[in-house]
Order: sequence, then C-alpha cells, then structure tokens
Amino acid sequence: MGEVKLFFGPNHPGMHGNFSVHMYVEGDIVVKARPMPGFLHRGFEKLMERRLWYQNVALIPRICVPEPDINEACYAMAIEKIARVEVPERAQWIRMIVLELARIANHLWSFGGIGGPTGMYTSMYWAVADRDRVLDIFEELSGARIYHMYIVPGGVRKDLPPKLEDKIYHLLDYLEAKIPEYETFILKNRILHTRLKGIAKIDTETCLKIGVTGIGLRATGVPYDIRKVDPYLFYDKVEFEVPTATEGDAYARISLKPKEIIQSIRIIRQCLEKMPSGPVNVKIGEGSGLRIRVPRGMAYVHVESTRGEYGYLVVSDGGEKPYRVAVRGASYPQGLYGVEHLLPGTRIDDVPIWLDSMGVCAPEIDR
Amino acid sequence: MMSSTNNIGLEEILSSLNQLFEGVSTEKVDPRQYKIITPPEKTIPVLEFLKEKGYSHLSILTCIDWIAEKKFELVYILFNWGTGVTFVVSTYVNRDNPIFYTVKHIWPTAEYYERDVHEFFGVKFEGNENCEKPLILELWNDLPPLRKDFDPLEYSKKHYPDREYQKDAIHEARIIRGDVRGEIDG
Amino acid sequence: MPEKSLFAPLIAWKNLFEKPVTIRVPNEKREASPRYRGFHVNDWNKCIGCGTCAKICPTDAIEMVEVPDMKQDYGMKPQRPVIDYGRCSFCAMCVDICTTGSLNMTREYIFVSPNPEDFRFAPTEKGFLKKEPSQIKLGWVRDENSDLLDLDRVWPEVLPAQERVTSFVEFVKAYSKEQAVAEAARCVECGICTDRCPQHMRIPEYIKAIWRDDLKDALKWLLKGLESENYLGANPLSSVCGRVCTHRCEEVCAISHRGEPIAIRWLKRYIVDSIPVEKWYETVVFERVPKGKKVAIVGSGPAGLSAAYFLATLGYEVDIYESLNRPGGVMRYGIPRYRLPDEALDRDIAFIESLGVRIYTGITVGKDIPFQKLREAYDAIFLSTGLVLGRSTKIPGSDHPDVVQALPLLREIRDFLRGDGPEPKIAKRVVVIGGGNVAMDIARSLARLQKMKYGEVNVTVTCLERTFDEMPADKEEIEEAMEEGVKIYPGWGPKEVIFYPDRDSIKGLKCVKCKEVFDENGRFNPKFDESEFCFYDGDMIVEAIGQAPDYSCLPEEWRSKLQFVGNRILTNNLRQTQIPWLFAGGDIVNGPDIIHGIADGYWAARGIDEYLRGTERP
Amino acid sequence: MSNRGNVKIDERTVWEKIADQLRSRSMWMLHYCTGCGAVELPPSMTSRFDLERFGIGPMATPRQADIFLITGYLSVKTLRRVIYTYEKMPDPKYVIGFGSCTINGGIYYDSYATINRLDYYIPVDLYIAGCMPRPEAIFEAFTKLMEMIRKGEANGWKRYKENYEWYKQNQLRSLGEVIIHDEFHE
Repeated sequence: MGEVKLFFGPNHPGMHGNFSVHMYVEGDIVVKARPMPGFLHRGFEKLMERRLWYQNVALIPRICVPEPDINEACYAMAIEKIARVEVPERAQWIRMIVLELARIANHLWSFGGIGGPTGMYTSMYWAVADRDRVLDIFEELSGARIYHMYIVPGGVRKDLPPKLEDKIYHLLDYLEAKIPEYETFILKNRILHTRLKGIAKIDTETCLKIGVTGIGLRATGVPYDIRKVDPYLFYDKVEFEVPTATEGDAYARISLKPKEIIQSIRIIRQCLEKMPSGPVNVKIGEGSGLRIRVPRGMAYVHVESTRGEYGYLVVSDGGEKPYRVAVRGASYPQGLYGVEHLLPGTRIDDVPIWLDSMGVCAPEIDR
Repeated sequence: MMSSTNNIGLEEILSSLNQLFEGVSTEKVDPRQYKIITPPEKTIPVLEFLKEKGYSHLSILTCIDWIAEKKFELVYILFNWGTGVTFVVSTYVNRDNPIFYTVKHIWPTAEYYERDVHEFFGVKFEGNENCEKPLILELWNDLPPLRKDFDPLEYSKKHYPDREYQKDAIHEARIIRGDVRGEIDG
Repeated sequence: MPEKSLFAPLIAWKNLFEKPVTIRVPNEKREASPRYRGFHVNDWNKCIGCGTCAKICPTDAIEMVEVPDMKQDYGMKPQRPVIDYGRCSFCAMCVDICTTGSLNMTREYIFVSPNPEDFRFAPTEKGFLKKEPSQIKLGWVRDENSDLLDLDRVWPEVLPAQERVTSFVEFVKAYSKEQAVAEAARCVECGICTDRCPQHMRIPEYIKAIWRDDLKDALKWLLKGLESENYLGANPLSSVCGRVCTHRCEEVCAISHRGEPIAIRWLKRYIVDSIPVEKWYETVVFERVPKGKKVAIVGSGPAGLSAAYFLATLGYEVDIYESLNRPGGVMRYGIPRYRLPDEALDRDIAFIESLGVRIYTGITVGKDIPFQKLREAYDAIFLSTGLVLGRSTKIPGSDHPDVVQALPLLREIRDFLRGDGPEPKIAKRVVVIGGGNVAMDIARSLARLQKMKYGEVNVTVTCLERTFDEMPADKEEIEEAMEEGVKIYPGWGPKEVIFYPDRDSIKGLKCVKCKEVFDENGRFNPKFDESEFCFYDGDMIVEAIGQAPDYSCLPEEWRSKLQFVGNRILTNNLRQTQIPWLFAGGDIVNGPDIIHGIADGYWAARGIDEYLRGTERP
Repeated sequence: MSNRGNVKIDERTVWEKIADQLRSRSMWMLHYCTGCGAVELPPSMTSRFDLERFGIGPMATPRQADIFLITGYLSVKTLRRVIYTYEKMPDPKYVIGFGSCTINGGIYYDSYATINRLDYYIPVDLYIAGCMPRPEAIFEAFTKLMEMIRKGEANGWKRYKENYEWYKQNQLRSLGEVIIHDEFHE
C-alpha cells in the first residue's frame, strides 16, 4: 500500500476551528503528520504593543474564543503584579466566579464538541444548549455573550448586577441536576465507549516531557492543577478537588470534564458565600483611562484554563503601552509538537478525536 | 501550597545558582516568581541545572526586542510542579546577528517555540534544523513582524485596502434628528 | 463500562414534558440584558464634541466629523462622533470615558444590510432604529466603577486660613512632581481649553509633556506655542498666569462636566517653577533676524510686556517706558503678594529682557518724555497704559481723606511690603465697597495687615450684586476671603459715609438694599429700596468699584484722531488704531484680565510686524 | 459594488424565479470556521435556536454548499483557502460577511496578518454588524438572505463572474499568490 498525502482541514467536517494537519497516510493509518497553524493568526502580540494598556482589554479576549476570560484575567493579574497593585477582595471573588463560569461553559462546549467526531450528536445538542445558559449569565454580568471584557486591570469593570447571584445559584442547581444525566446518558453510552476508549492514549512521561498540561496530564493520573500548585486569586481559600483518571485515553479526558464542572460549581458556591461587599476595582496609576502607565518591569502570570496552563508574559518599559506581551496558549505543546510526534499511528477517523480530546485550540496557538 | 522544605530548597537553588554560574543575577518578582538573567554562554547550563532541580516544565520560550539597546532578550519560563515556583530565565543576544543555541534536546517542544521566535523575531537557533521553516505566517515578505521596527499599520495599509465610505453620516444624522429636511437612503 | 440499560433513555424522554429550550427566532423576540453593549445612542444636545471617545476607541472606529451650521459656543466643539460599525468591537470604552455622559449603548443588537455604506453611522439620541428617545432601552451605561475618567483634582498644599492670614507668603504651594504628573494624567486632550483661552495656549500639549515628564518640551509649548504658526499660543508671562490667571480654560474643561476641571493654572506654574529662568534661554531658542526697526511701548503691564516679547522674537528693537519705579504694572502693583510674589514676575521679566527688550522705569510719557519724541524716535508705538484711575462712589462724605481708592492703596501696600515705601494707614475696622477681584484683593490684603498689626481681622465687604454668584469676583477668591475672616455682604448699595458727631473721623457706612443691578437690557442700572438700610462700622472706607483709563500721555492732536468705545480705544483685529503707527492693547482696549492683555500684546506684535514690513515696500 | 441605487430590472426567467423560490427554502451552509464568529454557530444550529427550522444546515464540502459564512476576520493564510473554497462552490452561491471585521477590518484594522474588507476579494451579499453578532442577528441575516434570493437580489456570484479580473487582481495584490503549500516543504 502506498502513502497518500492528506490535508486534514482547515475546511473539514472533523476539524473544529480553523486548523490544519497535513499528513501522510498508509491505508487509514497516519504515518507522518505536521501541524499547520496560522490560519487564525492576527498578530495579537504586535497589536497589543500598539494599544494603550486599557485598550488592550478589548483586544485580548479574542485570543481564545471559547474561553475569553482567562486572557483578561492573565493580562490584568500580570499588570497588577508589575504595578504592585492590591485588587479589592470582592473583585477577586468575582473574578473567580467569572473564571469558573467560563470553565463550565468551555467544558460544556468541548463536551458538545466531541459529539461531532464520535457521531454522538446528543451531547452536542444538550451541552451547547446548556452552555447557552451560562452565556446568559455572562450577558447579564458583562453585556455580551462571548467577549466579556469584564476583568480589567485593577479589578472588574462593574459590580454584579442585582439579582444575578440568585440566577447563578439557579444555574448551578440546574447544572448539578443535569451533570449526572450527562454521565448516565452520554458517558455510559456505548457509542462513546467504542469510539473513545483506548483511543489517543498518552502516558504521563510523554505529557511531562512535551509539556502537556491540564486535563491531558490529569487523565494520566497526575493531579497537577495550577489552581492548587500555584494558587492565584483566592483559589487557596476555597475547597475543591482535582479529579484525575489513570487511563490517559480520550475517554478519560472527556469523562473528566463533567467532574471538573462539578468542582467548579463547588467553587462558585463558595465564592458567592465568601464574597464580601465593597469596591470592585482600583485604579492602576493615576488619571484617565487614556493615561494609564505601568511601571517598568516584567511578570509572568499563568492560570489553569480548561486545556491547561495558560500564561501571559507582560513586559512594561514604563510607558503608556505594553512593551511586549507573549501569550502561552495552553494547547501549544500538544497542538504542534504533539501532533507531529504523537499523531502518527492513529487512524484517520481518530484524528479529530485526538485533536478534540487533547483540547487543541487553534486561536490560542496562532494568536 | 509550599512546604517549608521547599522554601529552603528555593533559597538553596538561588544561592547555588550564584555560586555555580558566574555572572548570573537573580531578581525577585514575587515570592513564587524569580527572574534570572544569565550571560549567553551560561544560559543552557543554567536551564539544565534548573530542570534537574525540578523546574522541568517549560511554559514558554519567547523573545523581547530591546531595540534601543540593540539586544534581543530570550526568555525561558520554567515552572516547578512540586513547589509552584516560576523562574523567568533570560539572556541577551546581539540584535544585529541574532544567533542562539537550541534547547530542544532538553525540552522537545522548544523546537516549535524556536520556530515561532525565528519567524517573529528572526533569531536563529543553532541545532534546530527546522527553525527557519515558516510556521504561522505564509509567504511572508517583510521584516519579522514582532520586531519593534516593523509597523503593522503601515503594512496593512499597503497590502489590505480599507473601506472608503462615501456616505455623509452627519448629514444623515441631522435628518434623523430633524435638524434639516431630506431623505435618508435606507 | 458501557451500561446497557432499558431505563437510561427515559432521561431523554422526560424532556418531552418540559418547556422547549428553543427560542423561536424571529417569531419570538428576546430582549438583551440590561447591560447589553449594543448599538450607540448619543445625545447631541449634551455632547460637547470633545472626541475622547475617538481617542479611547481601541479599533479606531470613531471619527469626529464637523457638523455644519452648528452653534459655536465656548466649551463645545462643533463636531460629533461618527462610528464605523465595520470597526467597532462593542467594548463600551467610549461610553465609560464619555466626558458628559451623552454617549450610551442600547440593547439593540440586530443590524444586517447588503450595503456596507450603512455601517458608518453617526449616533443621535434617536439611535440606530430612529426611535424616539423615550422608547429606547439603554444597555451599557457608565457607572462609578466603570468610569474611565479621573474626576477628582489633585490639590496642591494650601496654607490654612488661620496661617495664611498672618503673612503675605504665597499660600498655594507648588505642585510636587508626583502631584503634577498625577494631575496631568487626568487630561483627555480635547483642546476645548485652547479654544477658550484668549491667547489659545497649547494646554493639552504642555500637560501631556508634564505627564511624560519632559519639562523642557512643556516649557517650549508655554513660551513658543505653535512655532509654525507665528508662536500662536505662547505666553511670555507664564509664571504670572500660572498663579493668577482667571483660568477661563478650567471653566470649560471637558472633565468639569462630571468632575473637577484639570488644574491647568497650577500645572503651568509647575512647569515654570521647575526650570530655573537661566535655563529657559537654552531650552527655548529663538532665531531672531534683526529687522532694524524700533518699537516703543508705553506701559509695562501684561499687554506691554507681551507685545515686547513677541516683537523681540521677531527681531525688533523694543523699548518699554514705565512711569512707576518697577515694571509689571498691575502685576507689580495691583495683585497682592500672597497671590503673586515679585519673584515670579521677575522671572518672566528677566526672560523678556534677556531677549534684548529695554525697560525704562520711572519715566512717564507725556511728562518726562514728550509723546512727540517717541513718535520721532520709533517706527511704531504700542500703547498699553491700563486702567490706573480709580472710580469713586461720589456718595456724601466720600471726599474724606479716610475714604480711599483701592488701586493706590494696593500699590502703597505692595511698595511697603517690598520696602519701597512707608507703611500705609491701616485702620482697625475697614469697609470695602465693591464685589470684584480688586475688592477681594484689597480686603484680603488689609485683613493680613490688620492681623499682623492688631492681631485680628475686621474687614467688611459690601457690594451691589445680590448674591455671591452674581459678584464678578472669582468664587474661590470669595471663599478664601471669607475663610480668612473677611465678612462679605452682597446686595447693598452705599448711601453715605457716617461720621462721628463729635470728631472728624469715620464711624461707618450706611447702605440701602439693592433690588436690581442690571436693567432688562442688561445695562448697569441699579435700583434701590430706600426703606431697607443697614450700617457697617468702619474707620476707613475703601472704594473698589472699578477703574478708568488715563490718556494724559497722549497729546490732544493724536487723541482726537482715535475712536473710542466708551472710554476704550477702538482698534482692528491686529490692535491697530486709526493712526497707522499707533497700536493699543490691554485694559484700555479689551480687558478685563491679564491673559486678554497678553493676547492683545501678541496680536499687536503681529500687527506691528505686518505694518512695519508693509512700510518697507516702495 | 453596491446593489442599491441601481436596481436592475429583474432579468430572471419564470423558471429561474421558481428555482429561486425553492432555493431559498433549502440552503446548506459550508462548515468552515474561518474566524472567531464561528463560536456562535453551534448555539444557532443546536437546540437553543435551531437553525434547521429555516431549512439551513451545515455542509461539510464546498461542492454541495450554498452559503459561505465568513465568520469574522480573515488572515491572509485563510483568505487563500477561502478563495479556493469559494471558487469550488457551485453557482448560485451566497456569501455572508459576519461581524465587523468583514466590513472594515474590525479591531484588527492595523494587523499585518488580516485583510480589512472582504468585498475586495470576493463578493459579499449581506453583512451582519456586531462583534460578535448574536444568534438572533444570524437569523435575521438568513431571513434577509432568503428574501433577497427570492427577489433575485443576491447576485454576488454573478458579480464575481462579471468582475473576475478585478477580484483576481485584488487577490494578487494582497496575497502575492493564491497557492497552497503543504507543511512538509517537500
């Protein structure tokens, strides 16, 4: 049998997002694979150097479309670290609520996304509709469904609107009742088992070697979670567990998502209880939003996104614009090195499952 | 998260860095983040040393263009999963002839980070044979775009025309307000 | 392990009995959330066209476009934002920074069109769907958390009233660098202040230079203005204006709509105080080509010094004739020292002199040197003699020696304080008549002298204007005077001076209630209610009800050729009088304050330049 | 390129008119997530908004698709594929510019990597304003597009044929060449 060259994506039913893998296949086995990123490249890092510190708040959510809030949080926290600004307590708790809601939304999103490559469309129809309920909360909170631009350097933009806490509680109750249904109806389903068990198996050593973080790593039995290891915000003041699995295959990764949602619900409940009243932001420096300056310095801030370590390196030369911002996309290692070295050996029809379950997210790789 | 033994470990690492490697300076960003500036010839030994000490996770390898100083600063961010401590290891290379050495034998993923840095800054990494292949950009024909002397707006204007609106929006607004009489198109 | 269960599918079946999740768009219309960032509305009546929205816009989507036939007003620019929805990212930063609150977002979110032209849009109060404002539901509006403006001014250190009244020390301290930078950071660079300033100083530019901590650049903006446009906006008396300017600019500051205006005056003072005057010359270099012509200036007040400065930079030889012993006019002899110390004025004058301007003091034109002599020796003459004569109320008893004019008294006080003259008579109880800044100056000066001499303040100010708001004096002057113990009673007209029956000394002032100051045409025409009157104790009465010009330096033959409006000389835009070689400015032409005088000096210099270059032509 | 102001006389035959009626009721939307706006498509297609009520569904291959939704910004790298894909789609085909970026560059107006106006390269029948537009706006656009098809106003595909040279020239100006390389660089 000869080798066939195959362009997998960007326009491909199995490809989520604008990403491409070029590969040679023999039969239906991938023998060589090369990632082809860059379709979503907008040059964020350059554009950020051209915009004022505050203006960038409008730009950065777009780096990771399904989970924009982590960008805002990283950027804001990095600036606060350089400027040595203490953010009011209430703002920190609100940020945690936002980040955990975003985590829920994105887990639901990718839980739905796995419906495509497995043919289990129920999960897509259920999870995406449930994600919309989270987006409704975001809309109430920040005024937009997708790009919230809500976490800003110094705190958050506005306080919670009235009655939103009740709505969040209501949503959490709903999800808590819904998640077991997902598990019985979807995770225990035969289709998913057949399509995911034993597929795209990776061991701990490989993960650590190439720098895979997040669920990909935790599905191999290692409880590494930045929220626990290097707690930011008030993650050290709330109780939650880091769910792990041992198999390291696609099924293990997918099955961790509902478990993480349950933990996020736990965290949000604690945040809502512990959150004091008070101010929700402080000024970075003096003056109007046009003239924010951040002192000279450099700081790296990373958070635990749904796909792993998401980080911002922010460099300031003391001016009115960032001197340099570098973004560490969470799926950079698996999306590039992983695709090249771990994909060969997989069958073509498992390639989308590989990419989906590893959380390869094109916009954060391309930036 | 940090136990006291880890704290001691951190101090030991910082002091042995200074002892073992000449010219290395450390700076505290916050209790769990340190910046280490190394001379170029010491960078890779320092990185290997730190990896051995548990700083085994390479979060990112990136570059900063200090155009006024005519230097590129290469930044390696290392993370310790055990202690939660981050080291920002950096070194400076000459901006006119930017060449450094690959670390892909230490961290395989670095291969792609190095390609990225080469593409956006033009820094070459010796030992990484793929480093000059285009990765994100396609058919790029200008300065590496993240260099400070590259102006994206100018490039955009030259290559991608803007829309030139014909409409007199203010006139339309005055009609809407009832300040002047007239018809609105649409 | 997968479970084969007969019952598991029942979970799905139960959804049959629940409300469908599907929203039946477009039959079902869902309203966006109360904070939704939808299309904009902009209240044109509230909007001042400051353009701050365009500056914060991260997408460069907002363009400020001039509106034809819009009413021109101070504090407003005739332009309104036009938004390109092919750019807008709906971040609402424009709303959060809007200086007036005119720009808001609605909950409207649907707009599709096959024509791309439709996406360029100037929002009005009727919004995107051209609804009546009452029918539009607002979405994102600014609140105190999302506000991007800094509304609170950075206050310099000010001596408390109890302390400042004991001496003539300048009581407003200079900004520290941190304070100045912080205050400068509040500016949004709209330039409405520049439009308002009579001299059109480049305020946003020098404030930005302060913010960048580039004081040399800031000083250049102060002393050179727009270099490419004949130094428009330069102010040679920056040390003076940085202290005592009437700051019309701050009244119109865009920030003042919602907060405290930028302290433009104090920032200006910060610049000039931070650079020693010896360094000014090397920072601000003028390339002067000598023109070989001479100009005489009569009077060294603001207008005279300003004209001298600009003429000198243009290369003319300038001589100033001042009848008093020191140059500066009202700045030297009128404004009290606690507001304007001599050192500040000396700095400005020293810089002007360093440009080659000669100042002859103690020479009264028309007395010590005939006007005709000047006419013969110089190519042009600039007249800026100011208002030097006081006005009297002419009420019964006002011819008593203890009823004095404010201006001469202020002059005596300043001379006394600098050791140039004897101590003026300081009464234990003083009544001041007048509600303007001169009245406040003399009241506060006397209060200080009383405090220093007798240990207590007893100054009463009375004026025709019925409220503090109506009084022409600056609000802060009134407040500070009252803090210092001056009693102010507006709404009373002086009727007569009351004397002790037994001796020739003043007992006080009798006043009657003032019903109206201006008549329906807005002319000064006070009406009194004689039945209501009051009496203020005082050993001395100071009249501070206005000043008049003195044209005695001008021979009758020339004076008769001039045209007057009231007692002011009529000139053209370039301050040229009916006599081509005679220019005039300052209080005898426009008034009423220093910055207007400086503007007069500037325009006169340009006029003189034009005139003298014109005379060269055959 | 505006189709307003110069309303063409309806030149369609009766059969074409009937065909357009039928076309408008059954449209396949190409499944190609070109930009960030694609994130609002799954909610539109699944139970919350249920796009299938309109007879619109996703289609994997351009050969069978009718609607090409350009979801937001286009990097030049994607634009090459978009032109390829657009040309592969059978007539009649309709392009919807989704979000601000397609109209005038959006927030990426100064980016060196993204184009500013889509209709410079391929004809666009309809634009949706917003960043990003909500599912309701997508529905409004589809309703409008259906109406335009019925009236014979969605003629972008004809314009592409008529002005093919102009479009090609623009594409070349911005892209250099419309080619697709593989990542093996062989």
